[in-house]
Amino acid sequence: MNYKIQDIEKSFEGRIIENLGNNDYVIKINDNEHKLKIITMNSKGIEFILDQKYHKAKYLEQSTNEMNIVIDNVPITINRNTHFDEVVYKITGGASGADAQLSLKSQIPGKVVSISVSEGDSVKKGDVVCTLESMKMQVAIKSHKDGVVKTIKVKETGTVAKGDVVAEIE
Amino acid sequence: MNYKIQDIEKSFEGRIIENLGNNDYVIKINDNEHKLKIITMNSKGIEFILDQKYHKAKYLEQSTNEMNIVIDNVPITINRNTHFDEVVYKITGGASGADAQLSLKSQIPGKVVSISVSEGDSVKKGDVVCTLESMKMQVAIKSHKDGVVKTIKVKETGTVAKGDVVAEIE
Amino acid sequence: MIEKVLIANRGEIALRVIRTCKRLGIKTVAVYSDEDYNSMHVKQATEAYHIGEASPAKSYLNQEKILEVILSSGSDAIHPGYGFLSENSDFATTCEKNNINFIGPSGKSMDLCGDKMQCKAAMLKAKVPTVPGSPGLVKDVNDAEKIANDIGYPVMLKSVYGGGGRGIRIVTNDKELREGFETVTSESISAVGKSAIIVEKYLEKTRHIEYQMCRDKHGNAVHIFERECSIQRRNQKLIEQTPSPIVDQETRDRVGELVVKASEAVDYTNLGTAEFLRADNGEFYFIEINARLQVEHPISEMVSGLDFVKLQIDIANGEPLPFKQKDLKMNGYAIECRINAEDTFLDFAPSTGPVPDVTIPSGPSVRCDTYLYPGCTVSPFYDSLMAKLCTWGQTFDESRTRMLTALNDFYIQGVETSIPLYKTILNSEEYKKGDLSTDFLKRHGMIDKLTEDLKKEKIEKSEAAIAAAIVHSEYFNSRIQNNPSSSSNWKYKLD
Amino acid sequence: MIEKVLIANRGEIALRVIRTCKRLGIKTVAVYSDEDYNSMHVKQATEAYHIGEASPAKSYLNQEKILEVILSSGSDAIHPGYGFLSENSDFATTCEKNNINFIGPSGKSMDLCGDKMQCKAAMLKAKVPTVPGSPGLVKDVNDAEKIANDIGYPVMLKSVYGGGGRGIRIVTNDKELREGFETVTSESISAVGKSAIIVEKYLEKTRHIEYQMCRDKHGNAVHIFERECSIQRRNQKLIEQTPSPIVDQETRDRVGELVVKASEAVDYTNLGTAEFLRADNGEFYFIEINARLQVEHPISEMVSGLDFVKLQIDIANGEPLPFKQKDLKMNGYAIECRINAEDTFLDFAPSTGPVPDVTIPSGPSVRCDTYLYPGCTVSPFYDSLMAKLCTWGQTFDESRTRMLTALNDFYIQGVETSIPLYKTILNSEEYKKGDLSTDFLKRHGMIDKLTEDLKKEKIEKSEAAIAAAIVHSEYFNSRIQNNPSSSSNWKYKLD
Repeated sequence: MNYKIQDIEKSFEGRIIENLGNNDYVIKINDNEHKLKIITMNSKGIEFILDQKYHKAKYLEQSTNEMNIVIDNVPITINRNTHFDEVVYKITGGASGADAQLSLKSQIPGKVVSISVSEGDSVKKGDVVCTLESMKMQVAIKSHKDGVVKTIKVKETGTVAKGDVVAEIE
Repeated sequence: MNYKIQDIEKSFEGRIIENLGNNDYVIKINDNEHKLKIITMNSKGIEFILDQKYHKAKYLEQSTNEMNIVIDNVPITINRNTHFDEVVYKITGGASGADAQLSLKSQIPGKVVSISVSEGDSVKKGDVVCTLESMKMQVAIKSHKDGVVKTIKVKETGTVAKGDVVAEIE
Repeated sequence: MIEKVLIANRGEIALRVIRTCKRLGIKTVAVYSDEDYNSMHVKQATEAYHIGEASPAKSYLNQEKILEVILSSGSDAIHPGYGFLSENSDFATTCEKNNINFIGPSGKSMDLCGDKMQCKAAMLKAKVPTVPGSPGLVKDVNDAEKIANDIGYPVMLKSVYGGGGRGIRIVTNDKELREGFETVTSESISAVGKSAIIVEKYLEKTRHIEYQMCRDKHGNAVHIFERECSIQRRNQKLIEQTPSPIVDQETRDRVGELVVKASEAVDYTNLGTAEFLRADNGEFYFIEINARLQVEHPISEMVSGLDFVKLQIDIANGEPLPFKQKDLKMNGYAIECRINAEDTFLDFAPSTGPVPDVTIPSGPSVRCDTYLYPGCTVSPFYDSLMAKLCTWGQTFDESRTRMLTALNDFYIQGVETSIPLYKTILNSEEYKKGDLSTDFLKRHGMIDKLTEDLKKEKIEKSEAAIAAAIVHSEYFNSRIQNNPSSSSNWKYKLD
Repeated sequence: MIEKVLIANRGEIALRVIRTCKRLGIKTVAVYSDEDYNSMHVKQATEAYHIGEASPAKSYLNQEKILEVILSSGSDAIHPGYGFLSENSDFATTCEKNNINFIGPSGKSMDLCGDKMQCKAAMLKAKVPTVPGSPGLVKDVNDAEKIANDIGYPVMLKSVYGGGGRGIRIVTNDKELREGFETVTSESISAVGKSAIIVEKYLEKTRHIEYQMCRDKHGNAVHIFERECSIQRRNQKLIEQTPSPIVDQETRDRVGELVVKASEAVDYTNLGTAEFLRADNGEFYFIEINARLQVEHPISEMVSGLDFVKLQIDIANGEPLPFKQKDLKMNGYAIECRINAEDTFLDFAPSTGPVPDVTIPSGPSVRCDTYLYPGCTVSPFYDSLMAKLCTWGQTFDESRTRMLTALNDFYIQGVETSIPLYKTILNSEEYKKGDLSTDFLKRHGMIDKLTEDLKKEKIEKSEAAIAAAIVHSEYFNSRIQNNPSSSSNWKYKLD
């Protein structure tokens, strides 16, 4: 299997090459073999010793191609596939690929305080589409690209959850 | 239902008398009514507010008549029955009823270092029957009553778990 | 003598007050909104009363309801914490009238502290330096221009009805001043229907340094040293420390004497904070008094050895201070990091939701005041402060390295936090050197440094992450797809 | 300079050493037995190596294996913790020969400290008072009788090959002495094939007071104050505190000077402890030196502000002490409770097994050194100390009440603990007054008091317990019995 870590250039080819019994395995990552001892494991996480070093990982959400894990308190997004060319992956800050998207999503939950655009308006990347209030703060949701506002999906005084679509911009 | 707390003389008659909805209940213990709000509950424990006071209980082992709970970090054994006369309950320190028992049980786990009696020996209450080692300490297991050693259930260098029968004394 | 205290607050500060009361054998009464029935302060108090809906206006700011609970629960005192009703002089006065011991200054003194203009006037009278500027509201644009020329440009035009950066202009000459005056006036009128402008010297590269005030009901007053709180975002403090790296003993004593004067000038009783701006030339200017226990009080507790909540209760009980200024000695160095639920990369936008798992750091000279526990929720209704992580050391570097270790141990699942930013800051040369100012983050490019650090951390953990992914792929994926892994003889049993 | 330390220990002390190393940027190497692969010290160290079976002889005492790991891991130093190999002078010498920095005294000094007879002789030479008695082994019963009459009855006859209460007789006159001499001789011969008897003054109502010794490789020596450890069971310490309630500054200085002499007398380097018996008449008698970091070191850290593990490493690196005696000032009061896995009512018998749930107390001036975590196991192979709970206060009572609050918060599911006993002790008037002695528990009937306290606690919690039982009975029982509860319209949903 091939793996890629978000924000890191290098890609990794990795697999288990031997089961030594007693929860000890040999794994190969790129050209190097490592000793892996599993301490505990279930579908939510794993504790293991890699070579001589203890690690603890939590498995968060995952799809076929992408998995979010927290390793030793560090959150990491891993993309996996048998052939990497097929996968389009995100960069933190969300520039690449975002332009192609129709939906403007809110990255925070909150109450809609005001809406700054109307359907049919032209907007530029970075223009304020609406303002949310959360934890006594006002936060502006800004357009992710240049375009025309196709639909607005929220109402004033309504509430928005994290990841909800605020507007569609063509 | 009738309840009795180990080591306390008083017995309690208690039941739920009203469900107010929204996880609020009215319960009656002896002659007094109390407001009970359940915060969370499952088979392992409960968090609730009784009148105006928060409590957290864990349900440990239980049989039909006896339940062990830990309430606000205090371990308590409760006996329950519809009619209390039927229940024989233990006192901490284990005096009452213990004389009638055949089995001498170990209250600690450990390795058998030495056995001080043979089958057929007469023993008095408090005589050392065998010695266990645990956590670098030697602990004597003493006879719980006067009697004759019927059988010895352990061997030197063998291990004993908590609650294991060490010997039977008639 | 106070025997039962209602705590009109929530979160970590409610827990802080409960902790000391418990130790002193004082009963505590918690209040809670719909959002908080499962919160720690409800669980730890002697009694807990529900007071209303999630929105602060309908619960923690509901004076009538809180007063009702004080009376029905038989509480003889109230501790307001910080925020909510803590600096509401009407509420303090109501408590006084109802014979309830309000643990804080009198309503009258609070009133004076809350009115920035009156307070500034009182300080000028007491010879406590304030930021140079108009003694009060300016009459018109000509008056403003005259003052600006007296104190020298750049100056700040500020509408007293503004706040949070609105209704403020920085101007550097007469022309800009005349234009700015127009703008600020019209902004203020359009926002609140009236305008009232003051002029103040604009200071660059300032440090925020504050002093712990302490005065009993008999007029005995001391200061309990300074705290430097220069590292901020949007005028909100992120990291505080004591002592300040630029305050020597001579300065500490000299400004400390001003602080005592300030507390006398407003007849302040109980604990409070006198905030100063320290200009780059070394001058200290009084800004305002925070008439309550401060968020960052633990670091002052650490270097003074005092329990401030006990001190507050003792003062409220009318006891005289058990020490004089000369008895107070600063011991060691302390740092506080405010662990906020916010996304540094989204311009510090709030991050809320369930926290399924949390690991609270601990250890020698580590203190973490927090309401977090595994399974709790960070609510969008209240502020973003989840925890205050404080460390002490005999040297600054001991305190700093203890903080770094503690930050590394701190894990909060489910929300974004300011922890990674603090690791970057505490590791930076600029922080180590004490090169602080209120624009620290921007001036030293901390967000860019953070981005780099996060990438480095990912590279460091990449092999372990891939190992965890391999196990997951080979075992769980094969299971999900009902297609046994081909590349390995995988036999680990699920638990 | 030490860059990588192997920690030849487990449990809380291994974690303690790792914590300081982490902060200082020193790499750590953990070792673990079969029993410990899931232990905290394995998880926290930079690297971890398996060294053998659960039994200490086959792992933590296996000198060859540990030496092998030191070399293969590239460690340049070893920290022995306490127990296991910490006072094994052969091992210390082996490390020296292999150019491995043993963090502790030299093998030679350790050897001298370990030989009680030689150590006592060295102390007499240095004019450090020891318990009156024979200067060495007594020649015969007549010699013993002569000495007993010189020092006055009661005296103790002690076989140097005994230990743990065996081979000891207390005698009050010549007749008892002659009988006792026979018995001790024959006991010793039957046990170890030889006999060697010493005579010592028997002291009643003694206090155990010890001093923290500290001496660098350049001969600079200080003491870091005393600790009183009188509350014991079976000669093992349960609760320690500093300062001792009966040590005033004059006494502290006077005995402290003896401690410095003692460390010089045995050419001690690094941190160690000089133990004294304090007789009821106020005399201090040296007993022995513990040539290692002590279990109860955290309370001395709290009142001195020092990090003892850092100090140990600095001394091992050959650095001179960064302070002189006059620089060290005692600040406040600290108490330690040793949280043991034991059943007070079964004569402190060990209690072992899985710990499914645990709540570690925290808060201002609370420190808990522990290897516990939810889901861990208390192993029967190692000692019963699960946690060291320490609190600091500006006054003794502040420290004591903080400890009580912390003990109340401490919950360990699955094993019996000494926590309830400590709550009884800390609440007792005898403890508050400082009326301490090594027979404290017996003299003040603490176990009976504990029984009463537990009963009171149960009565206090009875209504809440019944409420929890009612819910359980009405919901879960009905479910188990497939017989819906009749007395209530129960609708709570299981989660």
